[in-house]
Amino acid sequence: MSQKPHIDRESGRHLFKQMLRIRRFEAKCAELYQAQKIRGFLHLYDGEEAVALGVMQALEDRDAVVATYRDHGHAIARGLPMATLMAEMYGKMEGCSRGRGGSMHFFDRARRFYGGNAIVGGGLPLAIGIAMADKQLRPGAVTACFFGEGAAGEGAFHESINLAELWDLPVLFVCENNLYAMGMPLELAEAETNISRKAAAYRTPNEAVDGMNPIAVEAAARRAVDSIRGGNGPYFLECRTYRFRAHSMFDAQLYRTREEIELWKERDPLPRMQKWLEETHMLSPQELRGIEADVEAEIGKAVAFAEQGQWEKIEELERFVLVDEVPE
Amino acid sequence: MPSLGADMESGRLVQWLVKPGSVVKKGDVVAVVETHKGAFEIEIFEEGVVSELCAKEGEELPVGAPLARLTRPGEQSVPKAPKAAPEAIPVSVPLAVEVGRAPGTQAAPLASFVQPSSRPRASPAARRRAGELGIDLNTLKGTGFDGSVTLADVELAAAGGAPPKDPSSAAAPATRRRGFDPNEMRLAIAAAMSRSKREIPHYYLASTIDMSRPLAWLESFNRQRKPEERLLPAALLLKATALALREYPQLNGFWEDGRFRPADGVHIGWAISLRGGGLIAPAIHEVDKHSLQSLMGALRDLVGRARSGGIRGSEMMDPTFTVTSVGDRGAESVLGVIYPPQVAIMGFGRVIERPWIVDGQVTARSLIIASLAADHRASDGHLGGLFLSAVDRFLQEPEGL
Amino acid sequence: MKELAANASTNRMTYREACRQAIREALIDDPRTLLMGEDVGLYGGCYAVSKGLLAEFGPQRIRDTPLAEATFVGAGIGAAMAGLRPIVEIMTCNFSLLALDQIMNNAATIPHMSGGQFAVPLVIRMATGAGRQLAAQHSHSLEGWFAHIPGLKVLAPGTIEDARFMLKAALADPNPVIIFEHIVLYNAEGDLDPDVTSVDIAKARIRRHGRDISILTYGNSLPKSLAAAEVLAAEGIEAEVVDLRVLRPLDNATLFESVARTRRCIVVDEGWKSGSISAEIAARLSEDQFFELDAPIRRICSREIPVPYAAHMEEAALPQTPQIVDAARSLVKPR
Amino acid sequence: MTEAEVRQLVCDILSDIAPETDPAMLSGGRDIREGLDIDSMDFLNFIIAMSKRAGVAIPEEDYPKLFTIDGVVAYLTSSVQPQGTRSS
Repeated sequence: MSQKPHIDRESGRHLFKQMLRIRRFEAKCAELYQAQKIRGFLHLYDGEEAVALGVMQALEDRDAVVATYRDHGHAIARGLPMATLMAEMYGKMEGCSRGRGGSMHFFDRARRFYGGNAIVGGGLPLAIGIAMADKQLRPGAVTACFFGEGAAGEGAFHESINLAELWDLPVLFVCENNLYAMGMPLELAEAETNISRKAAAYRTPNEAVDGMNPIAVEAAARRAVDSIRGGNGPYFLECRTYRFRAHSMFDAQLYRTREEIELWKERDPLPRMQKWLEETHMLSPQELRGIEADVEAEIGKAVAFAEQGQWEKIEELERFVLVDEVPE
Repeated sequence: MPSLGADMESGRLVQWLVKPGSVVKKGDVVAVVETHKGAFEIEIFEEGVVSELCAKEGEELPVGAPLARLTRPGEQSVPKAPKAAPEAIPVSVPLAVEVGRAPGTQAAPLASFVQPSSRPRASPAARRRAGELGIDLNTLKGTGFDGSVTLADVELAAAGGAPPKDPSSAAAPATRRRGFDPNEMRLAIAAAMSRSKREIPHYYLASTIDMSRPLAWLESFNRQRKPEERLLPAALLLKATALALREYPQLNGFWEDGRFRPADGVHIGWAISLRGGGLIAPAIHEVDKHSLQSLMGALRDLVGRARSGGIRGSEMMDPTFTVTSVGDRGAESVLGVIYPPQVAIMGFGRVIERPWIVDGQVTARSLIIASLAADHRASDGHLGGLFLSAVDRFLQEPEGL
Repeated sequence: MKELAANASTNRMTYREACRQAIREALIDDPRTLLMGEDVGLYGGCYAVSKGLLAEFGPQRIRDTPLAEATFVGAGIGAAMAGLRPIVEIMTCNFSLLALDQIMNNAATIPHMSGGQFAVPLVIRMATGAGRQLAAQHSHSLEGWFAHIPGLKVLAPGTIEDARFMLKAALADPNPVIIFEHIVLYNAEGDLDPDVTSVDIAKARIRRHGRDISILTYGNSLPKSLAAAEVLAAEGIEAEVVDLRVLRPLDNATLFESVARTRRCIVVDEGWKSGSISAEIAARLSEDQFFELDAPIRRICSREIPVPYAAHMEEAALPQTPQIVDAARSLVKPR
Repeated sequence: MTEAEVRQLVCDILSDIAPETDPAMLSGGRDIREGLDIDSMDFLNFIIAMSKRAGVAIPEEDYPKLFTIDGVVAYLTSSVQPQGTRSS
């Protein structure tokens, strides 16, 4: 169990840069939301970046991803271009869902990204089906299914883990346990607050991991994926994490204290990673500035791309309600 | 007792079509009143429940005398209302179509949600077809669902074969008369025309209009069409007059209280002479807005109803101008007498064939003499002349009518 | 080895057998197809539609699921998105409510919301309707509810032929298709035209021609309407019976053409009247065909009650032939 | 259509158009427009009804042939015969 991943200069800086991309991208989203460029619900991932990133590190192109409505981090870590994500939030045709989904519904067929799903627990059954298909059509492929701890209250959570285990399906269940289902604290919602134990009840291999540490998450995810690819059926990974920002943009956070947030911020993966890289001389101040400049430039381009994007014609409103063929 | 004309002083209630407890809506026909001009259906302009019938059938009453009392929606019924009223309210039975329906004909049970309606009950298909043909649904007896007029009823009527709504059917007492009493009418015409000649300083103008072009157009128009779609010259004359009136609104209106009041629409009274003597001039509404074909339909309908006595009181009250046309067997010209309080009347003579000079050549042409009699208090001869020219101008472009 | 020869020689079969043959054919034709649902395997299907298929196709193709409608329907959706062509059976449509979230929020939504990147070529079969004394929780007709949802196609086979061939067309369709099989029809028996090997899932069908009134119906109300037409014919009223077949998208053209011709119409629908497919049809007719109508549109629907158990009560709750006859009479020959 | 049927039809239609009159009293050669005081509008209604009920097309130029009942009889018995009645 102690297969500590080897972090070299390159992979360390890669992890840091990816988390920074997510963090800075979302800071921009918050700004653009207040400037009314982005509308609808906007759920930010600040604090949880290590989860998406660590899991995606363990996945391959052939694998599938089912995300939640807090899907910016999943999409960026999965490699969806920032520009198409920003365009999506602008509601532009160049967006990754043609401007039809917005922040909560990023889709990308090419990257097997099966959508941000805005029904809590709604993505788990989909993951079961994708894994069924993969088992027959793409042996070895894994479906990573993200959901929050709030999903544990839904019947679909239990039904899905049971079915995956029952049918030996290649599903990686990733529970992003950030302690609050919107404003509902875990201990007020669940009689058993140890989520991974629920998976154990279905005999599914499971593990709880520090979701504030990308290296730990990646290590756990690799163990999980190896197990799944080894034909051992599903795997349940509980990542204990915390979101620093409110649930969505319009949330007064009455349900938790500032002190609690500050306490968790001490475990913020970004400064910790940066500090560690600097201390181990894997990141010079100049390199840091370079990374930051790269990220800012990428975000700038994404915003410009979104600004220049086209609005879908209203005549297209009914297009794809029914489709003419199954896309290949 | 409503006033149906300036010259009406009293009327005799012939028949009640409602009874205490009847629910009535604006536009419902509630009674038949006989006047010196004949029998008229009396419409109601309020809604509510009839609480008391003040007049008895056969009673003669002065204009203004109450015929019935009405309780408005939400009001308490007056104490005199018969006790049986509540269960007598036939919510599912529209008052307007009760006429002509056999007693005991029951509304089908499915119809229980149908609200009373002032309109004749007719299916949408029938309504559309009747509109196209210019047939008044009031004149038809429905054979369809819940006594409604169906498409087949309309088409049968258009073919001339429909039994019109029969006033002497079992539902209506035999005493009810729908025709015009020639003696009464003579008196009415005498009163109105005397008043006209006494009060109105008429001036008269006449122009001869070359009808060759409009008639040729009419012939080719009619050639491609079935009889029921064909036009008569009257439709052209009427429409041209209406369009000219739009240009000269000073002739379209009323002289009242010492001043001219323009009308708010071009509602032309069309003079219809009745067999056995007499004349009525009920209104065709918004003539300027009709197409020629719908105007033709309206004309046919109006003449048909004038023959059968189905003219509504309001139609007699509405004209804002009158046209009299002698038709194809009349005199060469006619100079009308204005129907007060209107301020003008247009007269068209018979179409005559006469030598006429066109481009310096004498040729045979079809001519019509158009005349205008107008109230000199409201307008002057110059304007009248311009109006006649306008009528001519519109007639020369029949395709634009 | 797996051939349709077993029953191909005889053209007479029950609706149930037709459904089974349709599934067999699909499983033989396409290795991506599987049947999944509660008791479809060992038990042979609640209504015995899939009896014998487990033995023939094995547990990978005939999958018994736990009692977890949300998940096995959702799994069908995911599997369809990822390349399979699943047939999901929901035992009876009342259980479909447990899967409604998946059907509405995922199956019907994702193709459009993903900008056309993903399709959901899934078929969901469910048993529907009343008439077997199954009481209030097993006697629903929820076709109208599903027909409300953009992104779905909703089919209602009312004949042996449609039961036999609609599935093939549904599986060939790239969209999620729901097939409602009426429980009373499963035992209905009829002859298949040997020349017919497929049906469309786009058009309504005129099952009986007539000039006086159009009876628009589907499912188990179809035989009731045809019976009513027989009675009416004896009285000189020629009723046209139109089988809707496809409840979403509705085939306006066929319905409008029929009603514009007969000018009178009755909609017979086993669903409740309020907010039903019959309401939708009546509304469309009055919106678009108002001036063609020669009589008010009538609807014969189930009484607005939870369907009771006792036979006489259940019968009284459902549309029946005499009501259709009476309504037609009142519209065509009012006196 | 027999002559008697045509005469009956003409009388029926005229009775509808001019209810106050008795067309049966009219001699066959009399101009019905004068005899019954029929104006052009009434006459058109007469043509419409005649055309529909006898199922014949009556072009406008034929109107003068229909000014008398005898004329109508001659017109219809000749034109109806080859054309046949229109079934509804």
